[in-house]
Amino acid sequence: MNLIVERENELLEFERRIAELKDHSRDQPVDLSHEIAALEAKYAQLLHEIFDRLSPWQRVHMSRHPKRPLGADYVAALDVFDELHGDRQFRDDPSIIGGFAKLGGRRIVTIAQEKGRDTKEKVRRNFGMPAPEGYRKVKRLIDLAAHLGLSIVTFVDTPGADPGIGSEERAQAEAIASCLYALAQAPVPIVSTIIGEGGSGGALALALADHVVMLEHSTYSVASPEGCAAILWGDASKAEEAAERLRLTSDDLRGFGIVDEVIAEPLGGAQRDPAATIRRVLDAAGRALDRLAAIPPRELRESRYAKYRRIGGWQDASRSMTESLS
Amino acid sequence: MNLIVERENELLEFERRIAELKDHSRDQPVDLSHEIAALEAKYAQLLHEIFDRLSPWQRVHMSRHPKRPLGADYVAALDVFDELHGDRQFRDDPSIIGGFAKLGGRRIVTIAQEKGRDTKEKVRRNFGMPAPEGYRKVKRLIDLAAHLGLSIVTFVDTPGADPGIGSEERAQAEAIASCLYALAQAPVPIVSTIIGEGGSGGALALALADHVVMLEHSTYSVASPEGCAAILWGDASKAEEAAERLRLTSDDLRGFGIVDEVIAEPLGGAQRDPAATIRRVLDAAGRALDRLAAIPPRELRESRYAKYRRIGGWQDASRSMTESLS
Amino acid sequence: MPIPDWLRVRRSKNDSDVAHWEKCPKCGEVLYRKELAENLFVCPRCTYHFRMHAFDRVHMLVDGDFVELGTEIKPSDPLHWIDKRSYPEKLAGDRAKSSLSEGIVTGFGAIGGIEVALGVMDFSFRGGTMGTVVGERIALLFEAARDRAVPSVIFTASGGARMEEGMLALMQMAKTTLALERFREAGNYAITVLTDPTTGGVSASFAFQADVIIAEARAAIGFAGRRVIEQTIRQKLPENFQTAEFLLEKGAIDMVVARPELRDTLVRLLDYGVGARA
Amino acid sequence: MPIPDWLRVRRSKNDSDVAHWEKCPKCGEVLYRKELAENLFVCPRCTYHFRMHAFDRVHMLVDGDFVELGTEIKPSDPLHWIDKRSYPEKLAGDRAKSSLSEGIVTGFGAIGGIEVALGVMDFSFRGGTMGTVVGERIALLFEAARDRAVPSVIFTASGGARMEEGMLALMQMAKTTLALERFREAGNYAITVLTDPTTGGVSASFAFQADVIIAEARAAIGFAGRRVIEQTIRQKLPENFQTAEFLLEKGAIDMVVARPELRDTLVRLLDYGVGARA
Ligand SMILES: [Zn+2]
Ligand SMILES: [Zn+2]
Repeated sequence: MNLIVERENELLEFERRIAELKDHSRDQPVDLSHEIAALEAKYAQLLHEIFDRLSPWQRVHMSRHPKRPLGADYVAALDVFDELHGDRQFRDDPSIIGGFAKLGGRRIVTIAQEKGRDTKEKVRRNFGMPAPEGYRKVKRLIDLAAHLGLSIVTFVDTPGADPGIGSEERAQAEAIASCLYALAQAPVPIVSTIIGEGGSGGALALALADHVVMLEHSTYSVASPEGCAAILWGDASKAEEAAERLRLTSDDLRGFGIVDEVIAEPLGGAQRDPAATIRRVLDAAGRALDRLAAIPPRELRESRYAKYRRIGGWQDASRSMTESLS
Repeated sequence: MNLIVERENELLEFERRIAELKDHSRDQPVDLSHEIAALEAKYAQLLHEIFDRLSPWQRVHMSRHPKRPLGADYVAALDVFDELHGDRQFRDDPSIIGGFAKLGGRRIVTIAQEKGRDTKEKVRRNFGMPAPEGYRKVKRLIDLAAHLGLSIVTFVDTPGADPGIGSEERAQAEAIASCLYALAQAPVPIVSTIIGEGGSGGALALALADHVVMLEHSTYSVASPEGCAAILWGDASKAEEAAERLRLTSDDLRGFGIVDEVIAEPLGGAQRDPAATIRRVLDAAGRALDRLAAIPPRELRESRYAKYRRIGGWQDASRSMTESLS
Repeated sequence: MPIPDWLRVRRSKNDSDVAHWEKCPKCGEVLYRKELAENLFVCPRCTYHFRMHAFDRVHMLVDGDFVELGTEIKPSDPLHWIDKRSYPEKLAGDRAKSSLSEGIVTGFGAIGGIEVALGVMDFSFRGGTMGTVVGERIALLFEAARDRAVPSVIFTASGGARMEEGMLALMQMAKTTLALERFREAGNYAITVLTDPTTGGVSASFAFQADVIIAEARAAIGFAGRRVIEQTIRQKLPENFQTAEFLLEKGAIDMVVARPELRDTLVRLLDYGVGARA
Repeated sequence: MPIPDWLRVRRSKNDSDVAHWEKCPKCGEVLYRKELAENLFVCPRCTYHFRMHAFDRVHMLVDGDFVELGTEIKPSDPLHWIDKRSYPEKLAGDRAKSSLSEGIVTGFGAIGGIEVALGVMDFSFRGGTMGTVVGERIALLFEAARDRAVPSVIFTASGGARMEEGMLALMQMAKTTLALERFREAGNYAITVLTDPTTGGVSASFAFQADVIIAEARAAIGFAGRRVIEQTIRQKLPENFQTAEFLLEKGAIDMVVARPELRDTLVRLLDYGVGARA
């Protein structure tokens, strides 16, 4: 059960009681305004209690919240979208949605991972876990953007790349690597937004970018807390502790210089006001594109290179100091 | 039954009788030298009768002769060969053999179509009909040669691209087109040799080249005579006539400027002296590489473009003349 | 400028010499040709897409004038071909019935205000097969488009290479691909629209190397012809095999578009390339 | 020049502090370590390929001196990681047992007379996982190789990204791919040798974008780990799944090479790149 949904149920209970009292006070002369005010105060307090300071583990659940806006919701909010399908070779992978679009009047190529909302869609979208043909569609769209000189905006939300037999047979590793290589090569601005789960290499394949935007309660991790716990603690129930250790929250990653910009979410999470959240993310992407569009391609690739070149956490004995993490 | 093999059986009959007489004359005092000489004369006469002037239809059979040297035989005759496998994505297609090699001391990338000799090999090699993954291996090797600045030498021998369901599902058309595109792009010398059957687009995918060498009795055709007859005559038995019409012989194609050099075969066909035939083809390829290596990449691509640009057979009303065919 | 050829052609085609009625091969509905034309040759009852005349396509697509290119390139008979009929006879017959000089119409015009190099193949001329004229016209189109830095839009409809021109026809696969490569290398934008049917040497050359590949609804698209495959595997193929919808699922094409939406879709797609060579 | 580190290391490793006997995990044969080393750590009885120490690899490959690079880059503990043990403890432990400063050895040397930038990962150090030190050393190697215009040869052996360094480790996939791209863009030649095991963030970044990819016989290679897949699909996987031989059949790699032929194969492959930047 999703931890956030659990807490939301407590809130729903309050909301129900407040509504009752209000009806009641309408039907009868008794003045319940005090009780109502009191309840509303407690409600507000609880709201802050729950959401003001979310633990990493809670954020993991928030990033997986069943009502959290998904990739398709962001794509739908773009000014225009013309979907392009397929890897030209094997199959069109529904876990990747991509194509031409416009954002703030600017022509772009957009690529999103989509988990699917209801069960039927989840299955069709493979829960947002792309197969090699999905990543090959991504690579093709990156190359198309590069050829037409269009900026690239991606929306990242995946538990990870598909780990099935077929995906291994069709060289999943090569497919992901080919996306990273294409992003390294593309002489156009690249903006990536981490909108939900940033699941390891399967997420990074869409996130090697000039500007990385991350939603406050999204997560971006080298491994799922469950997987990490199973491997390093030999005990999947240690997932919560793993989540603490992995430094997978937006503030951690901003600190490391891995994320360039963090977008605040409404109190309670993106699902409490999807439209506003999506708008804020798109605006941030648009601002980044405005800035990046002014940079000549050569310099753009130079600074992209330098940015990732810097990211580290090693000691350089020759300089007898520890590389700063931001 | 292969028409050439049929005629070869007549010759074998003579060879047998001549051998008999020779044994006989060894055992006994009787002088059979006259009879032997007579037979040998008739044999030589028949040999010329059969092979001096082969009809297009006979050449079609010659190009499919069961003992004709195959792609692998040519590759094996190169100074060195280091096979590289796979399309990096789906499957290694055994109907395509490719890799690094050396020819006359020159480092090259070579790509050959291989039909397979015995039944088991034929099945494994899919009778030399590449699937999309085969053509994607070809494209990958072309790109590799382009990256390392290595010349490309191909050996063409296929009834055509594989027409199976799976091949259509995996976009056979796109795969072949991607080879043509890669060959159009490659800034390195490309030499193609038509060593057996040049089966339509499935052959051309390895034969867009700066210099095209063709063995005397190889064929290179827009469609198989059988297929052409079935479609245009509505009668597959008209294959022989179709073979006449299609102009698929080495001299026809040399005349059209589609083939740049024709290599003579031993009287009776390549299978009568495979080693010498292979040597001649490789020497021709080597000579072509020597010449092409001296041309700067830009000019090389220009002349490749100009060469194919010229090939035609239309009337240009504005110039009120018919484009010459050679 | 003078009345473009195709307008003249359309006039004659609207004359009484053309059948006034057509029967829908799918639902059997009998349709008045004029209304069918106004409906973009889509059956109003079952949405069956009739194959279209190249000039009807041009008419349906371009805003105003269409400046035709390559009309001076005309077929000859390089192989002196004859099967049941001679090649020249076939050409004459197709010219008469299609009022086209060859299997493709190429030229320049604007679509939704964006100038494009437009090529439209016509299946009614030698089954849209690509011979030396089709190849030459396509090469000329890409070269002119490159000089003018405008995107290309080519509608394909083809049974493949034209056998009556033998290997000279096959070589057009190489020629058109070389021209496309040079066109794209200069930073230009190529769009292919696959229409019913597109197979063989056309699908396996320039058509499938475009930046964006769209297909008309229910168009048959592939490399090998359906009959060839059935003979090879000795079994019937599924109904949807090699349809545009099938290819979309298999990831081979970018989108499937019904004819009524085709022009608007093209206008939108072309717009994304406006900055391409800026 | 001074004795290279790795020689010093080898001396100490041949001392009595190292076990003299090893048991073949495949056929059970008990082997004298010295002979095993002379046999390139291949079981003489069943040809099982033992995992090799990075410096043994270097020793087996380079003609003469090996000039190590990036030794000044040492691990820190950016996440202050602790699970059952602290990250610094794990590092100390691995340093002791492997006599390596980190999971990869990088430097320059000649193989068959051809100078190469050589990188060798070692599974005995944190399971060959790629952390910031491994990523930094690989990036430095590609950059130095680019400056000197020599080909790169990287032996991979890795469980993927190093979890104890969190996202900083994952970012090394991006960093190493960017460095490889810049290296290749300058016209250089990259070779990857996949050894047992290579999975996750290493196979899915620089390793699978090399010009030539070879694998050691029977090496396990893939993206997802075998256990993860079995848990996902809830069934046992075939024996050969994710083996080098399996990948060869699936077209993912260029060739599979048995260790005794590995050096000669590399020399031949490297020779084809000699003209690359000429
Ligand atoms: Zn109808
Ligand atoms: Zn053993």
